[in-house]
Amino acid sequence: MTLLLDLALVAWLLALAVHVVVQRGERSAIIAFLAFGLLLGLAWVRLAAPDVALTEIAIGGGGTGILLLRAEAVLRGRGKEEEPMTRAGKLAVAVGCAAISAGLGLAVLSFASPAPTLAPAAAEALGATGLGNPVTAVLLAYRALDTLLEKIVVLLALIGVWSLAPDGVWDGAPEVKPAIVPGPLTYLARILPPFGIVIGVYMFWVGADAPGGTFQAGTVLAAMWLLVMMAGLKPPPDTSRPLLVLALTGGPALFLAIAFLGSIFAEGFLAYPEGLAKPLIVAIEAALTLSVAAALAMLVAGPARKAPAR
Amino acid sequence: MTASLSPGALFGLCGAALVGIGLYAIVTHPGLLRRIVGCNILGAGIFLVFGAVARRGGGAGFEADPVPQALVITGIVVAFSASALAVALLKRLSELNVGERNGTAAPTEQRGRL
Amino acid sequence: MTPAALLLAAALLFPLLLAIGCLSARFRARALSVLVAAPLPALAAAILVPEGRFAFFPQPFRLTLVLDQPGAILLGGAALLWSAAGAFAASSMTRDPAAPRFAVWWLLTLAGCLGLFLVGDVVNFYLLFTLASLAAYGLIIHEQSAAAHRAGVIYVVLALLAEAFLLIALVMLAATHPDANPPIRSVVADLPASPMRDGTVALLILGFALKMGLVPLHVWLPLAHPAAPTPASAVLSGVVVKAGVIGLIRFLPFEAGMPAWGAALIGLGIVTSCYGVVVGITQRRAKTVLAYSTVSQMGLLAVLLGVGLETADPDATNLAAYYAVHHTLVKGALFLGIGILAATGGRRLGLVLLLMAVLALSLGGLPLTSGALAKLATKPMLGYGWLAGAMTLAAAGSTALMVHFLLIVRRDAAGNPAMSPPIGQFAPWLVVLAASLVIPWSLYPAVSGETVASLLQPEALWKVTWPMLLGAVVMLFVDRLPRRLGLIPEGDIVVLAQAGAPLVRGLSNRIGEVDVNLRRWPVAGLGLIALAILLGGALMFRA
Amino acid sequence: MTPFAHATTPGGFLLVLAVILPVCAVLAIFACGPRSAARIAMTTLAAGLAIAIAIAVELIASGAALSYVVGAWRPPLGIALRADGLSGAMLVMTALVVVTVGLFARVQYGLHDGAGGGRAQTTFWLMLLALWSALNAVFVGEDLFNLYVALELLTFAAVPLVCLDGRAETVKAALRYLLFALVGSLLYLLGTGLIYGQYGTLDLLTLSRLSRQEPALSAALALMIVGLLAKAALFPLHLWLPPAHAGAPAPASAVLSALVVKAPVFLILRLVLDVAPPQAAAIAGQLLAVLGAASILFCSVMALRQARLKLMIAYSTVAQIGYLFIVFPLAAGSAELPPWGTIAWTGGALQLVSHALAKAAMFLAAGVIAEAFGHDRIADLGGFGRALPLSAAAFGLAGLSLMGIPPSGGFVAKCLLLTAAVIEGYPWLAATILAGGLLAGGYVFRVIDTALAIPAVPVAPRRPVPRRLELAALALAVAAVLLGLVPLRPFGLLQIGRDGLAMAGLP
Repeated sequence: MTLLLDLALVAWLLALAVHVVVQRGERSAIIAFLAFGLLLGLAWVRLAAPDVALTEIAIGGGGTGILLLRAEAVLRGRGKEEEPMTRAGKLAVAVGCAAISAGLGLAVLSFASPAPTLAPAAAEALGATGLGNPVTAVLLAYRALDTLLEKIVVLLALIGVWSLAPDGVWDGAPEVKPAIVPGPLTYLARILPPFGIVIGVYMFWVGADAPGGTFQAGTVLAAMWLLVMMAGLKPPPDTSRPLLVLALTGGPALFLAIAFLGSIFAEGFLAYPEGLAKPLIVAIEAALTLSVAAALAMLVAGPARKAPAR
Repeated sequence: MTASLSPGALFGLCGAALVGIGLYAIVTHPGLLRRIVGCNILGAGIFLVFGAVARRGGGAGFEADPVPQALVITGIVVAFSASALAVALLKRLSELNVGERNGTAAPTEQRGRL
Repeated sequence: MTPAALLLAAALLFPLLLAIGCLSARFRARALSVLVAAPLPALAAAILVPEGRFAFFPQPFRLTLVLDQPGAILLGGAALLWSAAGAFAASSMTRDPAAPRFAVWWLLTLAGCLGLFLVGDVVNFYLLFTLASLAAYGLIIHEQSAAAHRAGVIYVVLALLAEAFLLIALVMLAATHPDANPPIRSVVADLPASPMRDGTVALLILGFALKMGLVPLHVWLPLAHPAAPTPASAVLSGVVVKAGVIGLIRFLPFEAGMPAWGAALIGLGIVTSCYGVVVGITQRRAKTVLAYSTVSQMGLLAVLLGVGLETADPDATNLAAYYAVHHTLVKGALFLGIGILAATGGRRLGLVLLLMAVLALSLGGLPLTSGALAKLATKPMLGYGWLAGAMTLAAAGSTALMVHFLLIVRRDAAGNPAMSPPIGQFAPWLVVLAASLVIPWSLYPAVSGETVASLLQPEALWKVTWPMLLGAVVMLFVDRLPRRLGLIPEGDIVVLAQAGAPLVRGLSNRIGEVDVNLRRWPVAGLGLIALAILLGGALMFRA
Repeated sequence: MTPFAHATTPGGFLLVLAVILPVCAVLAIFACGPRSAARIAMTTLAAGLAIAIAIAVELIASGAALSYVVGAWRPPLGIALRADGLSGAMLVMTALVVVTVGLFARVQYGLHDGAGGGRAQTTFWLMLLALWSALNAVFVGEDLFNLYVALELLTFAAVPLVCLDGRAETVKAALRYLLFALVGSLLYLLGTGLIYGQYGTLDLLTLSRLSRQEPALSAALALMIVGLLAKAALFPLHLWLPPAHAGAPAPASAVLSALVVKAPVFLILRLVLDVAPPQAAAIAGQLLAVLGAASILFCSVMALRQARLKLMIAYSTVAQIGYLFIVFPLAAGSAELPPWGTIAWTGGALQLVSHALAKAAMFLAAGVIAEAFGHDRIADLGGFGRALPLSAAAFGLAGLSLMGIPPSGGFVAKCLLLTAAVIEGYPWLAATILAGGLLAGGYVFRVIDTALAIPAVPVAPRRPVPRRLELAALALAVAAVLLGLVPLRPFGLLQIGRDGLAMAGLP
């Protein structure tokens, strides 16, 4: 029975993906992609990965969806298309892609059995961190270097986006509000944020022991902030505004500081002192949640469009 | 048959198919925005392969191996950042092109130094 | 370190140090005046250091210097010409604002050229060969005319080609040797047993023939030598081409012999010596005629070396060096003489023309001059068969070419107002001229193993005289041929090569189109996919 | 034999510093605002150079690889950093280039923006430092996924550099670069997933003992290598490189061309030599060598065809990258001689380093030329050597190394590769190396001939260029040449951290 359900899910996913690719209109393709993202979340639940499911729905589906929809609105009618491909070329690419998929499928089916896993090692080490959620332990303890560098990646993407602003206004504010704000949007922007903030804080708080964590919480907070800005209730900040800069750099900075302290008071860089692991990790997560929220929102908002208010 | 079609293998195969579909979109679609969408489909397929690996590796009281899950979370964030940068570049490009077509450079655009 | 080793090192390093000194602007401004001194340590080494001495400089230089007989002969002659030409340049180029730059190129070329005669290890041979080749480019383009740039470009293309041939040949030579930088002697000794023997020798001959200017790789000489300033022409034609000669002397296995390759070299040499004469006779400009004469003479040298290789006769290298030093001094003096003639008029003109005639005819073998000595010394080696006949004909051809040359310079100088050349140019010329007459006499016994007295016998004199007479008579007839002058353009077959230019351009355009296509997004994407499949297949289906 | 598992060695913390210090500087600049950007960057450059040198000294002194286990979580659960001799050489090379480029940029921005703080300048400093961190992370990474993050960091730092000047064509080039690089990283990531599924570890050292000929590994390696090829812009995947590298400002082009494309090549080298099973690596190596040879010949001709100096240099980069790929069959090694004991291995490493120095010097010299004359059309630069003698000299010296003319690092590299080709019996590779050298000679001499020409109307600089600006390029070019004077020294360094034979069997 579950197998049938899974098969249906897979079929639906593939159909949606094909639809996204062959659909002529940009807008409907992107909406189909949004649906695809939500469905993918379901697939992750089926794969017993609720943390990933939340992240996928929040960032992979939601965040990317908003980003693409906003872009489509701007580009509509003037997006320059490159030359299309010939039929024979498309056929060749299709054959090649099919071959890659087939090879990949073969590889997936040929995985070593019994499956190699780090689950026992992760479980064993979990005690030292005091955390209940093994995924959080991987992200912030065992493989914390990845997470640290990935925060820098997000920050760099933001700097890169900002660098696309025209010269005179680059430390000014982006423009988020559409020309005409639909009434329901304003209404939502007044009602939702309090709930959103509570949900975000909750997600962050349980993240240490249950599914949830910085990214998911950060995305929810970012969504609330974006909603407020889009409805025009609060203007987007200047990119050089100290509070924004503090929010953006605070998380990684705290992470780095604790990492360096680890090399003095614990076993090394990015190691936590015995017994203090959980509080330190929660502190880092708190700061990172804010940073992620600010960074994601600003990434969606785009480069500055208005001269800074001085 | 049922053994090989455990949820792990099934979604792994689905991921493999999505990789092909995404790649096809990236290579053949003339629209730049759709190529970015294609990258996201490709990414989704790759993450599903990771998910399949994680599901297979369940044990020690966990239904799935936490390490690949964490990798996927990191990967999703990186992919989102990449999409954001690509979209920003695309918007800027179209803005500059429109500016050129209208005979005026985009506002306060700096004349390029080499 | 012994004094001999020090002197050998100084011969190589002194000009390099002077070149480095040119980094200082103050020194550079006066660099022209040190040119005369730069080759003096080399000259001293050639005279004072006994043969067979060597010096070895360990890590990190790994430089070996050796002085053997051919090396010493060539080094001495070359150093003398460099010094005299340097003095000539110091006098003739004082007003040239670009003279400091010229001096830098000069010093670098000089260091490379002289070092080549001394160096005994493979890597440093290549290094100095490259230095001499590339730095000479600066001498060729010095006048900055369109012709000079064209000559420079063709020269560089061919020089790089020679470098490439040489590099792969040296790598093939040294590849199996346990030392990363083996001595030349030991790799050459291993060569006959090498599995890559024929390929290596072919590449060596190609590379050095290009430098010497053997047909059909000679095209750079008649373009480059006339384009350069006079003192530079003198050393280019006198010394730089000898880099190829010393290369063949050093790298071909004369001890073991290689009959087939020897025969090939002989054939190449004969063709070259005839070709140089025939094309040279159609030329209008004196410097170009001299350049073609160099081509022809290098052909004769190739014949000598070919005979040595064919008969496994190591002494051939000494004789070849002897012949080469004669050519170095005479050709150098002739080029400098063109500069002297241009500045001479009136009463003195006759004297200068007479001296030029002696020099020119020396190339054809004028009795009692170095040319006659060189021909007599090499005669026994050639035997009495068809080869000797061919060489005799070549001597006749040389004479004809030189008569043509003399007619041109006499005509060119005829209208000169009465004036005399500056002493700073005249004296160096006289020194080279005198050296060309004296040095071969002093070396003759050591090289040929015969006494000087044997040279004065009537039989010996006749041996060299009759080909000259033949040549002169031929020239009398040729001179009357209509439309002879200018029949063949300077650089002859390079014109043919230029006819292939549209083809090359077409190919290049085609590559450009392919690139545009490959850089289209879908094509590159398809390439990516295809590569992934190929690579996956390669990795998967091979146990 | 190296130990099976990683353990932190003395001096291992230096590796963390090499990766993290530039990141700290990025945060500091971000927090302190644009005005202090240049100052913070200069301080970091000095410190980073010291760290790189310290790592090299520690490597040579101890004769063993440096390792650091991050957070004391041992692989496979945790992440380790490790620097062997090759990594050490890369770190020092990167530091040299980055510091020189930084000094160049400081002078150049000083000419235009005065106190600084502009968009382009601030972004440049941030990206330069991030790029440095990413490169160091790639060179010392031991974990495949950590390397993925490092590669992404590298891409995200490199792309904005391409379009710093904000013109439509450079934005287009940046977008194209980003998308293609993104596909490349995703394919790499996919391979990482397959490897984890097969072996349950991402640690390179562990993998080098585990890997066997298996379908999952083959597919993974194929995907990872192709993904990296896309990022390294090997022919025929070079579509993005010429416009991107030619459009960026000179200091940015210098780091992009000299360093950024080397990171994926370095990883391919590690994958093929460390992870791939030897027999499989042989065939794949042949394929890579064919591509490398095609790259050398094709893109050298393209470089000859270019009318603009920077485009010419960019195409030359694609051609020179090709040399690094013909190393694979030549360095295949044998039972007695491991790959890193072959001369081809040393030749390849030397080519990597000397090309980086020479190419950075060329781009900086081109930057000076563009700064002085306002354009970089080769045909209209006749006689520029008179106005900018130091830049012409820098270009010429760097060109010598590219052509493989002695004495230079490029010469020693090409000579070693040529020797390997002769010994191993690859005449077509030997011919390619020679032809590539000739074509390089063609495009370098075209510029030198222009520099030495005396045209009827001499070119005059738009504005005077300070000597310090020219010296940066010259210093790098001289370094590339000096590399050729110590050809036998790097052998030893490159063996550090590699088990087995050190100097044995080397000619």
